[in-house]
Amino acid sequence: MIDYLWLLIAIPLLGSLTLILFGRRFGEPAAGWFASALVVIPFFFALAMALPFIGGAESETVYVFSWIPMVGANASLLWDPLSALMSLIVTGVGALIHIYSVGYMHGDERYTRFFSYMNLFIASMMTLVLADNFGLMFVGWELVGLSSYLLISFWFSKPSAAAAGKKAFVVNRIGDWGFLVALMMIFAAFGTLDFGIVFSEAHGALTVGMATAITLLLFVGAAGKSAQIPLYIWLPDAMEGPTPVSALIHAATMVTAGVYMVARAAALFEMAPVSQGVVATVGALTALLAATIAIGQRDIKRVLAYSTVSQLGYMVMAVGLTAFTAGIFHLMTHAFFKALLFLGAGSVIHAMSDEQDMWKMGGLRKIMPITFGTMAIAWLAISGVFPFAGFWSKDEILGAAFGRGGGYLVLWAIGVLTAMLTAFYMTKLIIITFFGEKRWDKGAHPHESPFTMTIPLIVLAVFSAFAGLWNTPWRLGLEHFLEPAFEGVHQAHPPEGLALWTLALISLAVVAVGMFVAYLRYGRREELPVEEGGYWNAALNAYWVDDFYGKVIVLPGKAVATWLAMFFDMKVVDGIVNGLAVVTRSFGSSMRVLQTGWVRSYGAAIVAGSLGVILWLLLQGGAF
Amino acid sequence: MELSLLIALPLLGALVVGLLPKERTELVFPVALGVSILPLGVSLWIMVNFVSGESVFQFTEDYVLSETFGIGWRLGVDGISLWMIVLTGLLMTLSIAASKSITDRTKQYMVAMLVLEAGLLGVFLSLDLLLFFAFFEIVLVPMYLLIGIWGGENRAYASIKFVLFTAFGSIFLLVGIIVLAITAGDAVGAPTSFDFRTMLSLDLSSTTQLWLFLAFGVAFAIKVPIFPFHTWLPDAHTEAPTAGSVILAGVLLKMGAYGFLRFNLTFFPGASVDLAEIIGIIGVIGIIYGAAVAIVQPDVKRLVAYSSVSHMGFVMLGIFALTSQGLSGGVFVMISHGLTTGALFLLIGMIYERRHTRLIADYGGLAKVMPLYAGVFLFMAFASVGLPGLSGFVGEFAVLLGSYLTLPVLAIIAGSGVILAAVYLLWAYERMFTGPVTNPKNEGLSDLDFREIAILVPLIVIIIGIGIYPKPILDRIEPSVEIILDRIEATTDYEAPEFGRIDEIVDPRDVVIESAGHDDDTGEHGDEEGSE
Amino acid sequence: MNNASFLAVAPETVLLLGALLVIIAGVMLERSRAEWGFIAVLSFVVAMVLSVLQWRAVDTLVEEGSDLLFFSARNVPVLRIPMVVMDHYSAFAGFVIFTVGLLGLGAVWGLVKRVKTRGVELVTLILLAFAGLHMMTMSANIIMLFLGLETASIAFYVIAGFTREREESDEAAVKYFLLGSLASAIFVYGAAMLFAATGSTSFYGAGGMKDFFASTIIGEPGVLLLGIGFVIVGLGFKVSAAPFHQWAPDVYQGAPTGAVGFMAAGVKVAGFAALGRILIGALPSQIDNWAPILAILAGISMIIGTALAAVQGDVKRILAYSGVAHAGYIMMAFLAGEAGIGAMWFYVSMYALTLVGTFAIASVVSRNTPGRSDLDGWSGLSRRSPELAWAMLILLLAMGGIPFTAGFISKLTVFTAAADAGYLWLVILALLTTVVGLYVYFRVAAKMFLGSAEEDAPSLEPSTVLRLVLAVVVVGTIVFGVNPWPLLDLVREALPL
Amino acid sequence: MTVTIGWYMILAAVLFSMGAAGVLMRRNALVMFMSVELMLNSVNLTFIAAGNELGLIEGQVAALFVMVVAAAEVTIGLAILVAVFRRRATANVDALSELKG
Amino acid sequence: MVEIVVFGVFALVALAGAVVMITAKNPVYSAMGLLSTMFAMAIFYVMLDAHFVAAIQILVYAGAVMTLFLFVIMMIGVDKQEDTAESIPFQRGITFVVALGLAVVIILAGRQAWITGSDAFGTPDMVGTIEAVADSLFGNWTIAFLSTVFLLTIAAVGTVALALFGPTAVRDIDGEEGT
Repeated sequence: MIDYLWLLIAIPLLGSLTLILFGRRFGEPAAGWFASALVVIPFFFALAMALPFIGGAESETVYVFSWIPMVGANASLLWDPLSALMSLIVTGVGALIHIYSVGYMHGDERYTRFFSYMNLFIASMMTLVLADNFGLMFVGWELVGLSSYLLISFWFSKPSAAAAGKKAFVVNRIGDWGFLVALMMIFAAFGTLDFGIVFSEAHGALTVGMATAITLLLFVGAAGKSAQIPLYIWLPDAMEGPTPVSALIHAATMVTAGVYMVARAAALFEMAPVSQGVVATVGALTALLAATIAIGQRDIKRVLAYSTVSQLGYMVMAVGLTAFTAGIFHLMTHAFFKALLFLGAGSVIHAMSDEQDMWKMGGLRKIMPITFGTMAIAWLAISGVFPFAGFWSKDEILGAAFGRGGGYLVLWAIGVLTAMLTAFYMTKLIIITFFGEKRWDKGAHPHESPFTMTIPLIVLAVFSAFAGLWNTPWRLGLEHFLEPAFEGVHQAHPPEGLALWTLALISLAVVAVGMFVAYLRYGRREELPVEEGGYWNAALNAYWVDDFYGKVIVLPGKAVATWLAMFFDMKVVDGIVNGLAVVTRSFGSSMRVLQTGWVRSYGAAIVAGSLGVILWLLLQGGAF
Repeated sequence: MELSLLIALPLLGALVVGLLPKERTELVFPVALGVSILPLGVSLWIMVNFVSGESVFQFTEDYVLSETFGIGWRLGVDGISLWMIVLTGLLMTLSIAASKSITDRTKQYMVAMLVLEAGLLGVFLSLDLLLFFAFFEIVLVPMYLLIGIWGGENRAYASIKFVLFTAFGSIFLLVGIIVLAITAGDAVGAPTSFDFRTMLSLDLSSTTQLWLFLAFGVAFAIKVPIFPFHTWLPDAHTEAPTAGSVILAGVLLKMGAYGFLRFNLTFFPGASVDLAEIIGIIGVIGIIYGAAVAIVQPDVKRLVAYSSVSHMGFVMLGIFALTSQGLSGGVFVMISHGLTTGALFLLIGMIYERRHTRLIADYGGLAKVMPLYAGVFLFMAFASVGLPGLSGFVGEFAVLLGSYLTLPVLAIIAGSGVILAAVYLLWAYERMFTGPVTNPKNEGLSDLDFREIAILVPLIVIIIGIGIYPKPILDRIEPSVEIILDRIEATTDYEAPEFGRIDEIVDPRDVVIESAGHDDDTGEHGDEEGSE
Repeated sequence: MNNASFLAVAPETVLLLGALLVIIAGVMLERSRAEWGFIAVLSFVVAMVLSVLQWRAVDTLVEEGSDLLFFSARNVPVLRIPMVVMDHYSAFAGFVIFTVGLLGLGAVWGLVKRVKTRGVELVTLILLAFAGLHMMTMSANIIMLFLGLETASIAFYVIAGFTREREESDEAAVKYFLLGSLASAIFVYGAAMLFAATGSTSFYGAGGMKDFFASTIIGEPGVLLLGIGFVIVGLGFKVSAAPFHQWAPDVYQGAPTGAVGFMAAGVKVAGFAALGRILIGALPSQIDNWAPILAILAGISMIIGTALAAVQGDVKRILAYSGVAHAGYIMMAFLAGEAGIGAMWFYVSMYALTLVGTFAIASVVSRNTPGRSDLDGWSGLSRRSPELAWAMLILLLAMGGIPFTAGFISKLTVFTAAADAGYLWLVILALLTTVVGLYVYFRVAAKMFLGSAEEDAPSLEPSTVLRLVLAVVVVGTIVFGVNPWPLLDLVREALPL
Repeated sequence: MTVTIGWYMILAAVLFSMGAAGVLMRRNALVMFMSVELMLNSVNLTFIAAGNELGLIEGQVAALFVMVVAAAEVTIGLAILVAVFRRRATANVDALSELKG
Repeated sequence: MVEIVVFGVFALVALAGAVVMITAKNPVYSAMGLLSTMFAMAIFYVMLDAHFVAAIQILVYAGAVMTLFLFVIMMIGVDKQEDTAESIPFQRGITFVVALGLAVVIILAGRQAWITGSDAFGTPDMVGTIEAVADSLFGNWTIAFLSTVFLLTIAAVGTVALALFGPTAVRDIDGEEGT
């Protein structure tokens, strides 16, 4: 069975190709169901293969075919608990979102194309997850970027969508460059990119300095994909894509690839304390920064986007702390509740005829009970309310930070602060969207979404509620499950005993504070507060970071390119070339003057020439 | 005989096309297309029958033309040239198929194309320096005509610039060849010898190597083209007719890189090692510069042309990394660049036939009007950007990993080329294909027709195919590359990194055609072994 | 005198007889062109055959170890001065020259028809001129060589001014004549100096120049050097090497187009053959003296020739200036001494072919507007007459030295010879000018293929004779470009004694 | 002091140079041509003087041939000049400068 | 001594004739100058034992050639007074420098030895006799002598060809190459 592991990739890929080539014949909604089926099947397949791990089965490598053998990059797959878990998340959440999309994308003229891209994404993500070497991982890494590009700019007629897609790809490429350089270093050090060799020989083959360099560069890649400072700017723009895309790619799965990669390379990160510090710090700062921005957003999807960035910050912080299990744990829970949030938001947007401004919603609670109910669960989960999933995973991260002690205590503090902010803005979102007055535009007729959309919401809500119970301090199910993947890696853990309880209480306390403040500010009044100027303006514009990049990098870059192209290349480099031609021609023209047409001057040339010839001969021949 | 046949077929084809009756113009296109399939078939036949890992040059032919001057009809194909001829055959057929819109002097056009094909094939198959140079030069003529007669507005300037620029390089090549031939002649007691084999056995001093390397290098550098010898390229590419651009980018540029591989590295290993870093730097400048300049080009053909400069920079970097991966990767980039850039030019040609403009600004929102076209274009753009799973990635990846081993800083800088590549192609795509249809002239454009699809599908299939499973190609490239490396290691102090290299070391003298004269070098053989 | 010795002058005799027969048939018997034209053709053909026979006779003679190579040295011991030499050199030169003559006759046939009654004189002059050209190459005596030179030159002066209805033709004739006489005087002064320096006018034989230098080293080389210098100048003028080239463009432009081809080609072949005869046949020992100045003249010729050709607006002038450059390239062959003779032969014979061909085409193109040879008249030739355009293209490529034309092999062999002789700087210079030369030729090609024809330009139909000439020239250019090896091996044997 | 070969040679050299100067200075085609004849005469003098010094008859014979050539050249040359300049009613060669560049 | 005087006198005559030839404004005077130079030459030939050549010099050159020249001068009948002012830039200067340079260089080159050849095969007895010339001309030089037939034929044919082209012929040729 394990020999057919490649089917996990092949099946959705087949679906994608089929839909691209023959999509029109499928029509709507057959294409959607077909695509969904091709994700559901791998899910159950993966599930069947993952179950033995619970019984402590061995990790396995499946060689499929040789790809670029000379750099040690082959199409061979790794099936260990980590990749199994990721596979399940990807196919599981993916399947739900596919099903959701069947309804959500109803009526779109490129319906089948959407599903073919979605299937392509699943295949790419599975490649990333299942790769057993950095080369193949990079393939998946880039292909998810492609899918992301295609899906963000799915509605390409909107210039903003097209631009957002390009931006996502280009910013990701900046990260990829780091990844690529890391791969060069790994290859130079090990002569192969194979995980098995690299991780097992890392201690012998790498110095700490090299390990630090490699891991930092890997993290540059991760920062691109997982939207960390300073490369997070693409993610909010990526919301231009259809909402299921945001849910699947830009919340649940793709953006967590960076976290997964760092976790995968745990053996390397473990060797490089400096890198750990950097990663954790960047994660923490990203979490805080994104949370502060999320507070000021009015667009429901952008709130969720910044929230995603923020949550990714947690995960990155976790893996930076070497609390890899905690990172993956949060990755998993986040996949559930954030997908749920997005799908819920999608449901709302769908209902509001594509209105995304929360300020124009309100009072939807009664009209959309299922959406509201499920989203509320997600709200509690993300805020970290006991016993929802987010509580367990987030607390484990904070605990780990606290457990590392020293400078990491600052990170813990930031994490706690972020938790409070998270509770605040999520509460704000829920209140503004679902409670209070109806602030709809004319012509809006909100309604509950069809069952294809609500069923996935319900399923996700269940997971959002209970997934955290898999890895509680009493029963470290996930940690145990993942043990083979992190074999030999020393992980950071939360403190035990009283400290753990104290920390949990602190967390719960700040969450409560956050929620309460939000309630005070938004829930109690008839009129929503005016949020303009000062901080609100800055937050709404995401602190003008985009503008800053535009002015500092993009504009000068373009100016340099223009100068190179229009002046340097055309006038200098080519100018020299054309100049040579001009010189030659003008030499010819000036020589032309000598050809006077007068026979006597020709004669003079002949006689003078002979004088020259004999002079030369005599001088050279020594006759003088 | 196969190789002679391969060169002869297009020429015979040209004759057939040329002799078609004047009034039967409608026959020209189908006949030319049919004729162009033959060399493709032969090259595929050779590909299939090429035995990977056996003696390096296969299908060799060796007929002495002039005993006195040491000139021979010496042909052979190795793992590098194999792919070049297949590429040539393929792109030729496709670009002839894409030339349906040529209505002016069609016959002369097709003759020029077929002669061009013969010349290109000759370049890659020659194992005699004179023969090589002859083919190398003759290519200029049909290309000149293609650009000059059937080109765009500024064709006269572009075509003559192309000819003069490349001919300027060739003169140094000729000087180098003459000097080498005289030296080789001394070795065998004839006035000259142009035999690859004889030249290989020369023991040149390091100064001689340096000068000859430069002489050969300038010619190839211009052909590649390496910054700052690239300015002929955008002009020629832009003004050339579609097929011309395709062949120019797809095959012609490869002649330069091929020359570096086949001659510079082999004949002048010492100088190659000494100059590797400098050429690597120039290659990296080319990568970044080409990409940066491409970003702001208003003309989409110029944009792709500059992207060629960038891609060929990867090839140069890979070659002069002097590692197994770098060299193999470089060759692979050559193949892939031929396919993807060729395809991009084909695509641009298709839209040009509809709209008669190459300015990006004249388009916008095409994806709405021509979804299929847009899809293929995007596919090719990503292939060109180096998306994994497509052909472009394999080569660039190998080049980068390989060159990091010896030229780490350069490899890191070169890596940033992948960012710029994404910028220029995706931005161009964004401006041309996305957003609303702004220009009313674009509204009524028809999507790809059957012929156009038929041209593009093989390319798409191959690009995906060799991107996912490049092994058959790499397997054939690698032994040939190993020979080059082994020779460099045998004659200089340089030692290539061992990662991923083939174990069995082929005797460097097996590089040459298997024929008499083998015993002469026995003495040298001993020396080489001693130094190993 | 036995047969072999008479064979040496047989081609001249045949041509003289042919000329006289043409006059008799044409003027006295008032026969039609078809008849005396046939005689002229036959004369050239027989002369060509005789050249082949000469070659074979030399083979036999060399095998027998005979010294019967001198026409007049055998049985009369008291006569010590050989006048004529029959060797591979002269035999090959003869074949090339007579081929050029035959092709030239074909190319000029249109003109012959046009000038009506004067056609007889024209053909007679051509026959005699080519006899003179061959005399230059077979001379064993510098006075004999001078006679041949003047024979050809005087005939060409007349031919240059033959189409007198055009004022340029007048000018061409006067310029050619005045400057030609000046150069002849300089040449013969050089001959006198050589006589004074060596005590002989002959190259070979006992006491001849070669023999003299074999036994003597001249302590005071002043007069000898003067002789060498003036001889080089005189012949340099004939082959239009810079700075003695200025007549060439004006004369080429003014002279009747159809005739320029064989005039230029014939003089180049014979001029270089004569130069080789003197420098390498008679004065090989002085190579250290004459080679450097030849290299300098070669360099100047290339630079001036190409630079000026690049800025011309008239095809005939372009070809003239490119001829200057080619003279420079051919001179490079001499730098290698005897080893370069083969290269010289190959180059000069192939160049002669292309010259005849290009001017033949030019004569057709300028037909409708007499004397018109400016580039614009060539615009769009590929539409007016694709055959002519492609033929011209191939010839231009040959001149540019593009592979698979004879021109490439020519350049290659010449450059190799020069490089072998150590003149690498000259080779590089030559190659640089070759590139500019490509610009020159491609410029013409661009006019033909890229330019658009004038509205009323009629399509061109070359005559059958001309087609034949062009076919021979083009096929020759390509055949010797693709498979030059037999010829190369042959010319390596065509050495002066 | 006797008249040595050198005297003749120097005289010939001077005459040759004067002939050359004549060609370059005069614009009358006939006088130019006369100057060429002067040059040929000086060549003859050189030949004969050298032949005399060497004791060789060849010098004289060579001079004779030069004369023959000169005669033929004169015939054709004058024919050309007559033909050309009769039409123009001038013998000024400077007028013939249409072809240039 | 007599020899020197004769040489000196006729050298002066020759030079004076040459000077007159290249400076006279009237071409007739130029012809006269050349004529006197030729006469002086003949005298030198006699002094150098080349009696036959001297005779030919008088007969052919002074007699026939110069007559022809004068005839042509009369026939063209114009430019009696040539404007000797130079119209071509630098021409005078170049002429002066070049001609002077030529003379100086030639003389300098020969100052050591004008004759470096050997007369090992010479026939001194026969020098100066017409028999010797004849012997040579019809012996060794037969071929050369015969070769002059080409020159003479060309001279004849060429003159005819040029002369045949009358004013009527101007019109009948409108182009060069016909089909």
